[in-house]
Amino acid sequence: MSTLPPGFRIQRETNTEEFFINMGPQHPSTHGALRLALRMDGETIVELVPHFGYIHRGMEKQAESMSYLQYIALSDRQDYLTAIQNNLGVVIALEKGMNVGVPEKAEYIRVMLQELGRIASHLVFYGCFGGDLGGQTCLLFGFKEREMIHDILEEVTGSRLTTNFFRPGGSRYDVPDTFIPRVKAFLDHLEGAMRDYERFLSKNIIVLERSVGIGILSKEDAIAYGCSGPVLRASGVNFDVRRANPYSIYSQLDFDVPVFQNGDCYDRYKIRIAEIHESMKILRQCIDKFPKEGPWRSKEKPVRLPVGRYYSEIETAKGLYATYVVAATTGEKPYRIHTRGPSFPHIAALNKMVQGHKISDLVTIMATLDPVIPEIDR
Amino acid sequence: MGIINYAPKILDPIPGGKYIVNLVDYVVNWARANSIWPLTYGTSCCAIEMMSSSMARYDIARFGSEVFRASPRQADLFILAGTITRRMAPAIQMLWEQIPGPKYAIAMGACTISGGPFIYDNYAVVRGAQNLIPVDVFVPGCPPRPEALFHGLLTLREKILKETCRHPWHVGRPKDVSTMDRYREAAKTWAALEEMKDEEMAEARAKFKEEHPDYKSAFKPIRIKKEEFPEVPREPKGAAGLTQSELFAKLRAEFPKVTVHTHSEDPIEDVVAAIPADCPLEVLVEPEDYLSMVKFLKENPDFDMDYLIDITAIDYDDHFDMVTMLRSIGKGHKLFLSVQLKKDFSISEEKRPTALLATIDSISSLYPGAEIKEREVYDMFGINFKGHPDQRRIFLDKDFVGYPLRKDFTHSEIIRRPV
Amino acid sequence: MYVPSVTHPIGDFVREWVPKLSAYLPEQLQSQTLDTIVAFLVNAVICIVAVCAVNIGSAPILIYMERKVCAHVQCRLGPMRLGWHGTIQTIADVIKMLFKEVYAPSGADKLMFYLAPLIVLIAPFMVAALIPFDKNLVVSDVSMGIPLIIAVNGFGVLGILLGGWSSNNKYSLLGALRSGAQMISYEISFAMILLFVVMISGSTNLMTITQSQAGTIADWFIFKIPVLGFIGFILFFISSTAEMNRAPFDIAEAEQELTGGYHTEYNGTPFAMFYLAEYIALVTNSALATTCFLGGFHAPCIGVAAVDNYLTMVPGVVWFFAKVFFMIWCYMMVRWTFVRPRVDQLMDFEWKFLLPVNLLLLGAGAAYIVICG
Amino acid sequence: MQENITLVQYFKRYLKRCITGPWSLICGLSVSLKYFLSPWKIVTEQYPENRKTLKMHERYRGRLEMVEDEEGNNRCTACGMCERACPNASINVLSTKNIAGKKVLGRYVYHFASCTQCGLCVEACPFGAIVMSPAFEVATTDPSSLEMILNKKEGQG
Repeated sequence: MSTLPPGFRIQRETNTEEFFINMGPQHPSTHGALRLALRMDGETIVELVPHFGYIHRGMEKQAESMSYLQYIALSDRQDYLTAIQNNLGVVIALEKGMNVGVPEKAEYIRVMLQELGRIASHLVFYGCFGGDLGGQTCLLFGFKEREMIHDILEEVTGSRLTTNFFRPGGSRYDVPDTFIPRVKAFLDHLEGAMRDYERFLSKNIIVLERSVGIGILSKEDAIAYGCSGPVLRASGVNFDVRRANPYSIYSQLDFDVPVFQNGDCYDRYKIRIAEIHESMKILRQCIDKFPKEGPWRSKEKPVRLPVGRYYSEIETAKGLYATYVVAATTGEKPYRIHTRGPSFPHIAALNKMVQGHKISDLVTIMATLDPVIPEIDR
Repeated sequence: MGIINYAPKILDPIPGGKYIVNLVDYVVNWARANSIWPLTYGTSCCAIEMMSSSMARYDIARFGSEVFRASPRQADLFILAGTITRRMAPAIQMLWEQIPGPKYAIAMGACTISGGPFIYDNYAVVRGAQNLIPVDVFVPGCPPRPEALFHGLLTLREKILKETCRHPWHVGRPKDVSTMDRYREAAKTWAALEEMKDEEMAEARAKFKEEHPDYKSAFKPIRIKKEEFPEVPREPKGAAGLTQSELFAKLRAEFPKVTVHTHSEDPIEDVVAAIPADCPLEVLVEPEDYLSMVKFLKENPDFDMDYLIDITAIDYDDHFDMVTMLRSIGKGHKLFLSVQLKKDFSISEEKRPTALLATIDSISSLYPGAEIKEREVYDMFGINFKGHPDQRRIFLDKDFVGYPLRKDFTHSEIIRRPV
Repeated sequence: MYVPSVTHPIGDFVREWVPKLSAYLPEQLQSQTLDTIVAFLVNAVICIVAVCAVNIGSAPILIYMERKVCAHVQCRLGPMRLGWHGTIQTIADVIKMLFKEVYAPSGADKLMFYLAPLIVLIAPFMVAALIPFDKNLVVSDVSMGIPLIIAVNGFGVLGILLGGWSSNNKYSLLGALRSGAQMISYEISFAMILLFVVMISGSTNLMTITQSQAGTIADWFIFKIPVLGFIGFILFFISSTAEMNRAPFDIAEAEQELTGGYHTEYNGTPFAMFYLAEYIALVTNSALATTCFLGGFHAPCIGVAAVDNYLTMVPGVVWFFAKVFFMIWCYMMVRWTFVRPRVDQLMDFEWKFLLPVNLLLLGAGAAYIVICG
Repeated sequence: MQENITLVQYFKRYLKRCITGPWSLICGLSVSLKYFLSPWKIVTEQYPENRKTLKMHERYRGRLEMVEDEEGNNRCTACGMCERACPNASINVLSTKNIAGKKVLGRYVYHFASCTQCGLCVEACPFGAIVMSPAFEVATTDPSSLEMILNKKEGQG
């Protein structure tokens, strides 16, 4: 078998005729411009090779000629489902460099927007999971509630997706007075909606059949491949940056980190539903504790970083999002900025998960990994 | 060229025939304008707004366009949602060719109109979809709201209604705007105008100066008052596991050559102790020690570095600085290994941009997740990984020339940022 | 010479009027045989037109209905801008598709490629000819109705297989093969459950089946045999959904997996034909369910004379279509609620669940007839 | 996935699924039926019809515009802060000299085609001369119309 296309490694003797299928770069279930080369034996997948780079935009090269502030705007375009979380990841690294602190109110604004972003992303997951399994209605259900979050985000930040909101030392604006009542109303609405949605999908026998025991990622593999976020926690590893290395005010908030043990598609689904509930819990606490008075940002300073290397990591909806800033000269421009997106290792582990499964299972597994391709390719 | 395009030729000479042609025109255009089926295509942020527009809140179905077809052969409209990269460009052209006519294209968002945020200093992005396929409607925004997309759809509808079978739809041609630098062009035209104006005005200005020798402008721009905020001290948060000093001491016991990067004269222990608690310790490692040290860190129960966060590199004049970020899931501490790889300057100057300039051991046998990260570093910097099972380019085409994240990288398509 | 006659009021009318009109012809042309043949041909044309009109006419309505039903399940409005609440949206779609460019992919087997959608359309048309819409409104009242339906219904898969194979596309081929496997499996349950109906009605003629459900609502086969009838109805619902390749059993299309399955490479009019065939099959299968389980064109009488008198005043064809549309609505609700099983699970479901239950049902039905009937 | 289970276990699971399966399907159907039968839950906003009532949020970033008084005078001093703040050079502040020889704004060119609506220019402007307007109906068939000149008059000075 020396004629295998690049990337395929498994050597095996077969009696049947294997064939190759090319999924993507334009395919409804690859969640963007990802190409998956599949080696098939009938409908069973023998091996999978992901081909990245169809949306590689050279962000890191471009960042070298941008100022730090401009890079915050650019980071919106990485994980666009929760751009607000990317902003925070970059801003925390900059704060470490500038050595500025954040007042309490700003921290609450940050955490609340983070959790809203997480819910929005998980709702998209709910939709895509149902949609990829063939239930178009789930897709619309998920997006219906997400629109309400984007309404709130738009009122606060001025944009639905590309928020460009946080700044070193706080945020760009104060939140409007309507923010807290709106979030409260949204949470009350979401509670009822989630009950319906779980009833709709969680116990459904077809969903169970299609996801229980499918795409199992063992604990060891999950750690070895560097998976993070819900994918890692569904495999039984209790790791959440909000708990392990708490940033912002997460150490003062009371929330659980849901951990599931099986590491199959159904657990990855359940864990995200559980995380929506946890996020709602955090939001309710924040609403209670939200300081009405007080500064909403620290003293404005020009964003100039001294020479050094600054690293920040946060837990986005997808997992561990790390930013590594290298400043070689004191100034407004970075020498190099590197981003570690959570989806990249997940796709690397995909081959491990799909072997021996059907092509339909690949769609399920892809959906539960919930990758965002532009964040992988950057 | 459909059958109706012959209709005017046959029917127009017949008395009353042109009314039939008009009627056919009206019906067909009405149908085409009101039943626009888009292709399921999207690469990045705009795709999500395109999806939002088909969801309950905005509901593109009201226009009859909710029938998103996954196969280009059944679609009428190509909504170019999201950045177009050079690697994706052939796929887009192929998709466009597969759509049967009459077909239309909407360029959604800044990226597909002009390259958007990725115009300058970028080697990977096509500056505008017009370079690849003919675009009918442009919807600026980053990303445009669903309403803006609907406005684009209505604009397209008006455009379709203007077609007749006398002047039928035809495949347009792409327009090369890839090298268009709007900023410099505008500045250039203005400079020429300004020169002319200077000549014209020279006299008037001199006269004015004579008449008003101590002229002071009445215009006083008012600065916006910004709210004053107190300075807030930063408290390091998020430290866990072993402290930096402990990590360093333990590592030094095993590998005495380990240091940290510093310019100060203080003893190295003090430098380590001065690092804020939330900043990870970054140690300098000799390339020979690298593999054995990673192995030690992974297997030693004190360190227990079972999780690879990332591998990346930084390009300096004479060396690469490869950073391996490790953490312990159980304990919570992090340790960054920085390996300085001297560039191989024995390679001739011309060959250097395309040559692999440094070599290091691959750690993919220890961390399977390192495989793709090392491929990324290989792709971006041209660092060779010894023992890597599958060292191929990952983000760029296999025949891409050069390594983009090197500081001396040049590419014919790059336009330097003007400001 | 055997000239079949078509028995329905229009047929009688034509048979009555053709001789009268032929009297105006020159005498040497007049003959009784010619009259019969002409009457038959006129009748046949009327029948073909009627079947086509019902089928093709109902397809846009159904597509519109589907778009509205799914929109309302998903908390949105659906087509709104063309006509009142978007009523003529599908007409625009059809006209647009007719005037689209048509081409076959370069590697395709052109003849088969264009033949396939025609074959897919034939099956539901033929079934529609057998359905009794009212007491005397049936195009061909054949005595072997049920076996014919079973035979013809399986014909559609041929078109899908051909279409998928001739497209020269791996996704199409996978879709077609999945469809083939699925149809052949579910054909068995489908036939079994019709056999159950034949068993309780004692006839394979669809008119006789309908007439044996005359009376009150309790005489419909869904209620006539307690529990068993209802189980039979549900089983028929499941297997006919699979027969039609509709979601949740649309693994042959599976947009998220195969980008469109067997019709990935089709465009313009051929694609419109696949699209229409899907909806026409929906009508015929709903009509079959109505005929076999919901009492066909009989009014839902409840045994109270005062109410029943009003109910029976409504023509049977209205009742028939009311029931058909209820069935279609049920199919649509199911489609927009459930997710799609995997291909092997679908087979498992048929062979490990549906078929055994069907056999048990047949046995139980036989026992019921022996004991109670 | 091959599992090793006994026949009894297999049948137990089979029978359990026969009961829980249909019930879960009925649960799902009840939700979709509920939404189908409650038209007041429809959230659709009908865009072209609701143009009159559709209002963007105050902070919404649509398109860059210049603040002008009634006479059409702007506040721009052609300092170029916005130009430098823009991540992708979508703004040309083209200055000229007025009759007194002072540098004033000549033409404020805004390349809407490449603007990403990040709002950094508005943030950078010390005089509040530019704002993000809530305009969103901006689709066009002519790309050259996306290059806009924002000021009607030359700058004051």
